[in-house]
Amino acid sequence: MAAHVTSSRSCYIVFGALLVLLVLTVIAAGIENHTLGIIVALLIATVKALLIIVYFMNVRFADWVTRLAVAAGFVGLIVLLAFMMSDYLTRDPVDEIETSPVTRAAPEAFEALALLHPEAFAPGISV
Amino acid sequence: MTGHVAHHFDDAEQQFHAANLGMWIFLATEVMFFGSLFAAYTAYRYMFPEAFVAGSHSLDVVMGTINTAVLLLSSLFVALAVNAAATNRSRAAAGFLVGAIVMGVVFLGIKAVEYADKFAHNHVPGAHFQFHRESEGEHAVDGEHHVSVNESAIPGGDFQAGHNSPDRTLEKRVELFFSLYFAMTGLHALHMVIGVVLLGIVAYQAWRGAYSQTYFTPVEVSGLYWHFVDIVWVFLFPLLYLIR
Amino acid sequence: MTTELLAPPERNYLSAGYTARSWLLTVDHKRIAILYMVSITLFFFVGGAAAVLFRLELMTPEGDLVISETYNKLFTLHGIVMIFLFLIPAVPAVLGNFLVPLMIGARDLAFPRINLLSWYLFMLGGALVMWSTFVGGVDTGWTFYTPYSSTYANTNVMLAALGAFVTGFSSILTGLNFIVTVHTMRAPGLRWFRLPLFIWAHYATSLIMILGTPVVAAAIFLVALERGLGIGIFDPKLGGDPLLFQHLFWFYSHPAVYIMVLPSMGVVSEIIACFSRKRIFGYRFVAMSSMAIAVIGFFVWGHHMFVSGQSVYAGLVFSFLSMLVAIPSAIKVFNWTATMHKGHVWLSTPMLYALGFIGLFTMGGLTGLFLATVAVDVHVHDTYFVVAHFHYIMVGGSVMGYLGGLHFWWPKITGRMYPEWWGRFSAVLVFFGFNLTFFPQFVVGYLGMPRRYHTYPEEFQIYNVMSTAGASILGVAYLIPLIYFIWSLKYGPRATANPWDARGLEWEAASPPITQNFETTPIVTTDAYPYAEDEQRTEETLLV
Amino acid sequence: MNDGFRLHPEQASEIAASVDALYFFQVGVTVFFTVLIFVLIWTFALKYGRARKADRILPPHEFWATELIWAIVPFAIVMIMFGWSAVIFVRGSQTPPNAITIDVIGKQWMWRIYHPEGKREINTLHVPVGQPVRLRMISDDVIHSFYIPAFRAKMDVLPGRHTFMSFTATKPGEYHLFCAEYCGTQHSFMRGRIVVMEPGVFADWIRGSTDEPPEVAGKQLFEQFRCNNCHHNNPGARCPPLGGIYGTTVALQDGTTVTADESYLRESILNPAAHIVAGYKNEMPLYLGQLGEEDVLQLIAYIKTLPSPDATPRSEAENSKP
Repeated sequence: MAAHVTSSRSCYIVFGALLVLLVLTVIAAGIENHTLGIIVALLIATVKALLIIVYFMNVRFADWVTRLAVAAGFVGLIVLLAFMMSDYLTRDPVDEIETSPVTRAAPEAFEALALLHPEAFAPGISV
Repeated sequence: MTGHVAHHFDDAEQQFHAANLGMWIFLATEVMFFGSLFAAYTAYRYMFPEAFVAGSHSLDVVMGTINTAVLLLSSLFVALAVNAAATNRSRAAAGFLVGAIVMGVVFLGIKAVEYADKFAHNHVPGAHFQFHRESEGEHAVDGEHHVSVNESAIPGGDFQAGHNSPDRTLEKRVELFFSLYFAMTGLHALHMVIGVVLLGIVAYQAWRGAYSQTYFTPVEVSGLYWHFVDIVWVFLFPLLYLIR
Repeated sequence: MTTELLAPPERNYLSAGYTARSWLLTVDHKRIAILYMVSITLFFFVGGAAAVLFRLELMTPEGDLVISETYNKLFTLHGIVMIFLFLIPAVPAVLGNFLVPLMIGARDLAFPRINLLSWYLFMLGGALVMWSTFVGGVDTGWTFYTPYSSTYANTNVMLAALGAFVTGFSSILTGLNFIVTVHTMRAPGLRWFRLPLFIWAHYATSLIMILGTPVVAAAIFLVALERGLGIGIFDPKLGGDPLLFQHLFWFYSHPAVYIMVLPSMGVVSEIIACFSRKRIFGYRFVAMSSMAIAVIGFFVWGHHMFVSGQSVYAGLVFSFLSMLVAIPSAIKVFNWTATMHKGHVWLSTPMLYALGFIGLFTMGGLTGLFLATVAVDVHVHDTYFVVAHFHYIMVGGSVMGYLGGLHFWWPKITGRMYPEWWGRFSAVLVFFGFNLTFFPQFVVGYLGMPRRYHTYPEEFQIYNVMSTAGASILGVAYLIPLIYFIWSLKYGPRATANPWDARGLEWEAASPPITQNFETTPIVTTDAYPYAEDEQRTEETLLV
Repeated sequence: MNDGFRLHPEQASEIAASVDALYFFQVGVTVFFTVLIFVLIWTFALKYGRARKADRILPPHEFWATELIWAIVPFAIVMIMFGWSAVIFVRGSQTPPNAITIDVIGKQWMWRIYHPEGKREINTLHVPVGQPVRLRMISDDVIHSFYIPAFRAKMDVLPGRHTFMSFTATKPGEYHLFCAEYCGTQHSFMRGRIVVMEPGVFADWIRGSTDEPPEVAGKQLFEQFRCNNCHHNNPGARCPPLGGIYGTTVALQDGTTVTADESYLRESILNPAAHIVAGYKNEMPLYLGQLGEEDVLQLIAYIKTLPSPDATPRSEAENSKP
């Protein structure tokens, strides 16, 4: 049987690259920007994962069926994430919590809500 | 080495292919399993970014970084073990596998230290959960700024000023962050434990010289599993420890 | 080990051992299929008994037979048992397990021991569900919606959820086994587009099993964490979103409907081809429509959440995508119907079930469009309309397919023929009992009767009485095959290797097959379904 | 509401008719295709029965054109359905600018409703005809679903987050209100009614100054708040019977007595703990903030009308004296 495995030398090189990327991602965490920070962190993580998959896991020697199986899980995950977030990203902005009669009338019903949206319950509202 | 070919396979190549493909498909299910937790993470991080930053700041980045390096090193050992087994060096493969196992145990040890720290700081979700704003840091005196629920102080159901203060809200949402933290890292740690056992069995077989150029399927397949667990951590680390 | 090809072999897989050990430790896919068959039959009648009980309760608008708590536990039991312990394993784990290796000319599935493990996991899950019932029952509904399941329900949610979790892994292992087997173990010459449609359907099903099941497993895992350890992922008191659970739950549980119905579609394709004595019309389209259903199935889960508080935009997206499932479904139905055109149609028992499947699936599929139609769904969501719809798919579809397949391959599985007259009688009875049970539910659903209601306003009573009457007919109709199948094991006439003169590698093996399925690995030289009319044009499948 | 065999519930909101129109279009499509398939199957089964002679000149195994038609025709039909429904759905999910907002709280297993004018109801929602209404809904515990079949309207009610539902009633009458999302043991009892009123009648009702005497509204309140669960005249009542109590002298736990006049009754409704009747425990919930003065007046008016029980087995019931 023709055994195709990554050579030791390649393994060491890949490991070195992974360590460099690890240092990079820790440094990049200094970026004080939500969106950019996430993108950079995820990009670096993806590159690391790809290095592991392609070299350590010998996918570069694999046939198309195996490659399809490798991709399947990630494609499935993207579907889950994308369509689930299509809901979260397009929901109406968090409720307007007005000081409606209810708020005055049945405060205990709103305890959980008040914990979540304290801004709506300015001090001074009481029965 | 046809002795390794099970009755229903035609030849060793078919068997190797089946085992390899089977493991990859299993890993696809694992991607979806962990992926569900990542999906939960994505939704909540989108909803409560400030709580995730606050929660993340209380995690120890140094420990996390060391653990990532430890895990990457273990992956290197496993890759070298596969290489050794495939090149007729079964004993060497056993050595590399033991190295990977040791790294795995070190990872779990560091994780345990981190968990203990979380317990000590009441950062474990549940009845005793407490969290202080990061500005107060780890040095905040318990109870000083923490707003506790004082049930007796709410007769008639009206709100106490602090009961629903922004701090209290943040605390609740950080509890959510820590719920995810424990669910994700706990599940990951469970996979590590399984992986250590798996590698242990394979290492024992390797030491007995069971593997060679023509038959190293168990090394390859359990290696795939170990690398996958590593990949999960590669994503967990920045998403949990490095939120700014 | 040499045996006559067509006579019942002396040493077949059934006679390979009679001890309990020879069954419980077997790695033979055929024996594991039998283990599954016995187990799911038990579970089917447990779930059915629960259904009969609450249908009797619903005869009257008041809650007079059982109290609300019991009623809720009954429909939960019915749902969990029928879905996780019957419908999902029914066709794949019984017929699929038995036939996939036979149909592709393999000696076994790729991982025989994992196959046995999956049965043990299934039984463990089933035992947990039964345990949860015996210690008091669960009342969350099979959907386990949070925060009711995680915080408020004070029943045995953990046990039942664990049961569902474990059976999920059993299902994953079955799917994994099928995919690897189909990829690596096809007989020489058996190219992808020569595979029977049964295999295509199981391949598509396996895809859903391996990519969908882990998600619901994770969702249930998180509910268990929340319930057991106070790790509140979905807890609204922490700001958690109960809809997140629904997203994860339906990501699996909508495609799960296709896990239940796709294998039955595979069965129907085999039966229609055999009893029309024609190749399935549009073979490649039917094969690809199975794959399309499996893939599109992952994009439509949000139609279970149109009124849940999901965003309007997401509602529209999911509505649009849900509509697309209609297309592969329509292609299948039209192609099956067209297959009968200019065939030699024989209305045998399996064929009656298959035709019943087409009719009921057509209705179930078309009423599914009402639910994909967001404006109408707002009204009928969580009403009996939905109950009727999914029973048309799951009972009218899956169970009809399962029973049809069981009759079709019964001679292959047991080496005995079932009584044909009783078979046809029960097939017709099932069809009428089914329609009487579930058709009135469409009407009462549109009138606004919510599902999972223990008591209901008086004006809905007439429909519920009809439904209960139908359910009792259906119950009897399901008992008849149980009786004559058992009877046939001893008294049924012996079956030849190919009693239907059908095509396909499984009919080349003996009835019942020998343990390693084939004396020699078959070599395939023709496309699937080379029936009579085609014989002039194509060579017959050869046994070399 | 109960007028025999019908195919759809009453159409009592602006979108009801359009939903029904789409529904009947779909019913038509369903009937057409189901009949088509049944007819084809039986035609083929009979015409090409295996023993029958028939023209069986071989058709092709597949035929691209037919497959294409089988894909395109269903696609076109479902796209009509989608477009049609999207229009109705988007229209239904928009709130008209002149809508009044009514708060709804779902709770195992009741609906509490709060009108902006301060009026409160339980399990009943009064709305004026022709007036766009927006419900702002939240749950106290688990997920519920506010469902009015006659309006073709339904929306889940979530804990921790508001959901909204808008409708315009078009036809006066009483309609079902259901909880459609399974919410626990008594899910099927979480029902109520929607009362659609002419605007004038509604205005009177909401002001509470209806022509009807206050005890009528009081009776309704008494039942809504389930007062008679405890305050009944049967033996073993958890709370003092109220029949004929007005004007009598009541013995209290602390040994004093008090005359049951309006102010005593009012105080005992709003803050029951203030005076505990001898022989009873303080079990009644606080209604301060739950009931307005108007409600209290109506309740007292109703209590005044309650007949005195013929015989009171309870020794501590001093009020048996005339």
